[in-house]
Amino acid sequence: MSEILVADRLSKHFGGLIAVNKVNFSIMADEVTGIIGPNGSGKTTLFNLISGFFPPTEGRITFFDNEITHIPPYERVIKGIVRTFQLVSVFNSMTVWENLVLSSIRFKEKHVSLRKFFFSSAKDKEIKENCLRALKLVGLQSNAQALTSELSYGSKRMLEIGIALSLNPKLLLLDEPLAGLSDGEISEVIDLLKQIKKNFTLVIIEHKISKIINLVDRLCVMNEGSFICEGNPDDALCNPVVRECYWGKREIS
Amino acid sequence: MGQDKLFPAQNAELPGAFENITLKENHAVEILAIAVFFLLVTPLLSVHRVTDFMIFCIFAMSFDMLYGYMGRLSFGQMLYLGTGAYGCGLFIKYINGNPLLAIFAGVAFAGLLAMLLGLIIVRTTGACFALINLAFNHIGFFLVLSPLRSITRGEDGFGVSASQIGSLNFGSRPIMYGAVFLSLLLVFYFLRRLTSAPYGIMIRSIKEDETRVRFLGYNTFLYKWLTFALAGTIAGLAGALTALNYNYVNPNAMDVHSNVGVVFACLIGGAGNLYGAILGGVIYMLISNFLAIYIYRWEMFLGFSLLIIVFRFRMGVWGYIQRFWVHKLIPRFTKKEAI
Amino acid sequence: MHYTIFYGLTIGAILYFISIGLSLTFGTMRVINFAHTITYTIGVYILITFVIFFKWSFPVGAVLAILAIIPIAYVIERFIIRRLYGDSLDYTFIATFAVALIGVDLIKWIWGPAPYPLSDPIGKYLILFDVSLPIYRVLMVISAILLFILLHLFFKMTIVGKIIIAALDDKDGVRCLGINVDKYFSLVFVMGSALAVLGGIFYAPISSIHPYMGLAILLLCFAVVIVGGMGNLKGTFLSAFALGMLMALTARYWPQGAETMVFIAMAVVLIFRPIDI
Amino acid sequence: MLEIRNLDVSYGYAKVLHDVSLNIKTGEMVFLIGRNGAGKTTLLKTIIGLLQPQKGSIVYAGKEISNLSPERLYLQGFRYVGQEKKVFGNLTVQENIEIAAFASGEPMDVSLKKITSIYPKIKDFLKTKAGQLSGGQRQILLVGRALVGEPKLLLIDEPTQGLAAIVIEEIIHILDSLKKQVSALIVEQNLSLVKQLSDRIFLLKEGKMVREIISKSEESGIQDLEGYL
Repeated sequence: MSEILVADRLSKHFGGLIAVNKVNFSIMADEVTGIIGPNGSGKTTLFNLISGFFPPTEGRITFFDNEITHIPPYERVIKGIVRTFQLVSVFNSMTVWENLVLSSIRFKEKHVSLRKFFFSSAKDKEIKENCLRALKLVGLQSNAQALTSELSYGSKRMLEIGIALSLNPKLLLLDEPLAGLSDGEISEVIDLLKQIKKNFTLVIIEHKISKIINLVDRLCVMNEGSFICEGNPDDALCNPVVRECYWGKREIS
Repeated sequence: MGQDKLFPAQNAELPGAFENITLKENHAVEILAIAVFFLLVTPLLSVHRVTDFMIFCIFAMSFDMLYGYMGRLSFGQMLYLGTGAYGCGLFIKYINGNPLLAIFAGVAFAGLLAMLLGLIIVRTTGACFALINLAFNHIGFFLVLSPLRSITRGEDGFGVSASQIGSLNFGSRPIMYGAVFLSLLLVFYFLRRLTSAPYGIMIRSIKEDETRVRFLGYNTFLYKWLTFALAGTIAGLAGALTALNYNYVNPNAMDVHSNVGVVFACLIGGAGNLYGAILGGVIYMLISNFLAIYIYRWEMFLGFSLLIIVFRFRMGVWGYIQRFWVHKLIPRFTKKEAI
Repeated sequence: MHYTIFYGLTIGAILYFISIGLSLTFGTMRVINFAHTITYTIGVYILITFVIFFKWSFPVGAVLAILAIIPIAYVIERFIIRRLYGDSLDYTFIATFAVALIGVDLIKWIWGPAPYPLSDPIGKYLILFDVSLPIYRVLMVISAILLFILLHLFFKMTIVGKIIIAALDDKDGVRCLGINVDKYFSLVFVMGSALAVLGGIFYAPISSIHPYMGLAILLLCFAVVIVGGMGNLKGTFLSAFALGMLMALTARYWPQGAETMVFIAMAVVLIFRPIDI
Repeated sequence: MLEIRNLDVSYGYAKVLHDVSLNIKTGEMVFLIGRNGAGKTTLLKTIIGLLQPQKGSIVYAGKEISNLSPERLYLQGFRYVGQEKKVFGNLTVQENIEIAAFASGEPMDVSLKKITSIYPKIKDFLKTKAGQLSGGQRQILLVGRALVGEPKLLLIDEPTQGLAAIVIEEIIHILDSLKKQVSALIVEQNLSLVKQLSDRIFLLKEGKMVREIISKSEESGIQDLEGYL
């Protein structure tokens, strides 16, 4: 096990608001890390910093010993940091398989040949096959031709995860993958995550612990922009500081 | 680290989801359809007019790449048409009379200008993009009108007479017609290939959500810039052809106020589709060539039409045709195969 | 050199008058209003109707022109811009452009396409630092500074101004306080148009009046708004005078390149501070 | 006093609320709890008129109000405090209150008195720009602003979200002092607060109203709820 991503005293201020406060944080290879915490505790901001949505106010991030603090998001994706969004973001005006084209053509190597990118039809057999493989993994292959806007919210979430996986990430950041889904859809997503956790390093933000407790190897708890506890999921949950911030002052026996 | 973690077994069997669905793209048929359309229209109008129509269609397609596909509304596309026209004309006037070289010079001028200005323009979006283009177009118009008067002859413009290469005389109507006809088909084919390739999906994705594309690992600036330069280059081709077709270049070729024509054409035809652009181009040219005689207040007509389009007719003619196709005709084909 | 500075101040004043409306409509409604060109032009034409055709005095004509533009601006806001609110900004832009086209044609229809001359209504000069300055232009610069102070007070002191500032921050928040925001946006729009006409009235005697006069000035004002920051009142003021000065300086050495220089400045600003609308 | 029947609301393509019914009696403090994305915020926004329901009715004092705009509802006594703690950042605290006072037609000093009575410390930063306030101060300003005029029904979205424990205490205190003065519908995730203040609790799950807990003495009910969250 080695550290693949290290965040060193990372801070982000929005005006007077300190969203992330001097966070030291590292992610081990092939590990599933869960980040939990109440609303507004800075989880999504932390993701935005790691994925390059905006630069940190201070601190630095290294990924495989290369500093990535100030490189743009697309370079981070090429390096292997891929994320999903809290509100599902897929391209609604396109068909399901077209959504996968852009991510899957950099499937095996960094880029497909220029000729292929600009001139071969997107319906080319090889591209289609790549799209279909990713769709099959998330169980959407029968909807390949449907318009994305017609999918249910749960299917869109699966599609988004499929897009992220087809980028072949070294580190996959999932921002509340279960938000807004029904119970049936949640268990589908959980099954998928269990299946892919063997091959990928995952970081999952989740508001509610119970759903992901069996999935994660390590649990980090955030509150008010800093980490108040991290470690083995069971230990973390028993930590009194965590209990207080999460459940209020009341003791649960 | 480089190996594919997701699908170790490359020979995994594929579900047959794709087999029966897509009507296979056949560019040859599409090009033939367009060729036949313009050839059929020619006897009804005049050769000269149809040449004009086709040049405008090339221009409309270049605009559609920017607006329809990439979602960037430009109100300054005439700058590149004008640059193409002046580039071609000045080349013939001062350097060499060879029309093919001159077309190339015009296209190169326009393309280089678009590449240069694109570096700045592409940073903006929305109405800002439209206005910045308009501003640069305004500068261009002003430059050819007065500071560069000594070479461009200001308002008067100058004649363009290309020399003959062998039996190829661009002064003759049929030859010009043929050249434009070929250029149109070539541009259409080229853009059709581009838009149906992953690149086409890329620019449509940028239209919908640019941030998301950045998080798919693409430098969107590069692709926006490329599309902008491409649109400028093709507009330049339309400009060079205009110069040869009229044997004349004047500042009208760069007139800021003419931009509304191509916007109108693209919207009425249906933005986001090359057929829409061609259809819109033809519709606009028909109106401006034949109806304009009866429409005493031309700008007012354009203004009110644009308002109607914006409020009631956003899909454009091609959009309606397509919707009819999807709702009425496609189900009839697929019903049999589905079960 | 004194004259150049003064000339720069004059241009800055005009740019400020016209761009303030553009900046405010953008700040509140997030709309770039192309029809601004046409309210401005129509205002100037109404002025010359009174001054040239009816031979009324210049100030009366000016007041009437500003009053006449208010209902026109209101109609544009109410029936075009508000109906497209929340839609793609491209459509708003096209629609306001269409309004500008209709307006230009209307002007050509009523007043004809030929340009009109208008003479300096005061015609007296003031000698200062060895340069003779037309009093009219001095007045123009003074009113621009006065307007800046007035606007500043308006937004600082009056409840209407404060509501507009609040709506810039959080439109829904103002709505949930029981305040009809649309009404205030209309007010901002009409106010911006009236100020543009005021600028046009000042500018009319030193430029030629023709149906397309609005376009060039709109593009310059657009540059002012970009350099100064959209919806930023102080920024608009400073950038209007800075660009005015730039134009005057350029014109001293390269008379034809004055406008081009403004756009180059805008391009430089855009390179360092890209904007998203 | 407020009665919501069979409400369906969609957000773009996704249907967020399914057949939601709920009622609030005069003087009651009702809490709405549920997971992220369950549709709590959507419900509040629909009541205040920022969103339009597809189906169902909202009846207030015997009148149908589901098509009224937020402006009209304000005059009826509805007050909404959103989740984002958005104050008018470029204005001072005093000006923030002034706008509210202007809208309700109440004299400024009356409004100020109301707010100082629940939170005396506000006097110290009346001249500060609201944008420079801390999260807790913003929240208190927003709640205070909502008291201007004659509030009948407060709709508050996550008043304690992202705030420090001391500030939460303060907000609990303020809310407690408001009890019996006005009715309130409050979205909250902090169960200890809910337990302390609520008259009734509604649980929203995946856009459907799951259950209603009548009184806070029903300890087991609240124990159960933790499982849902």
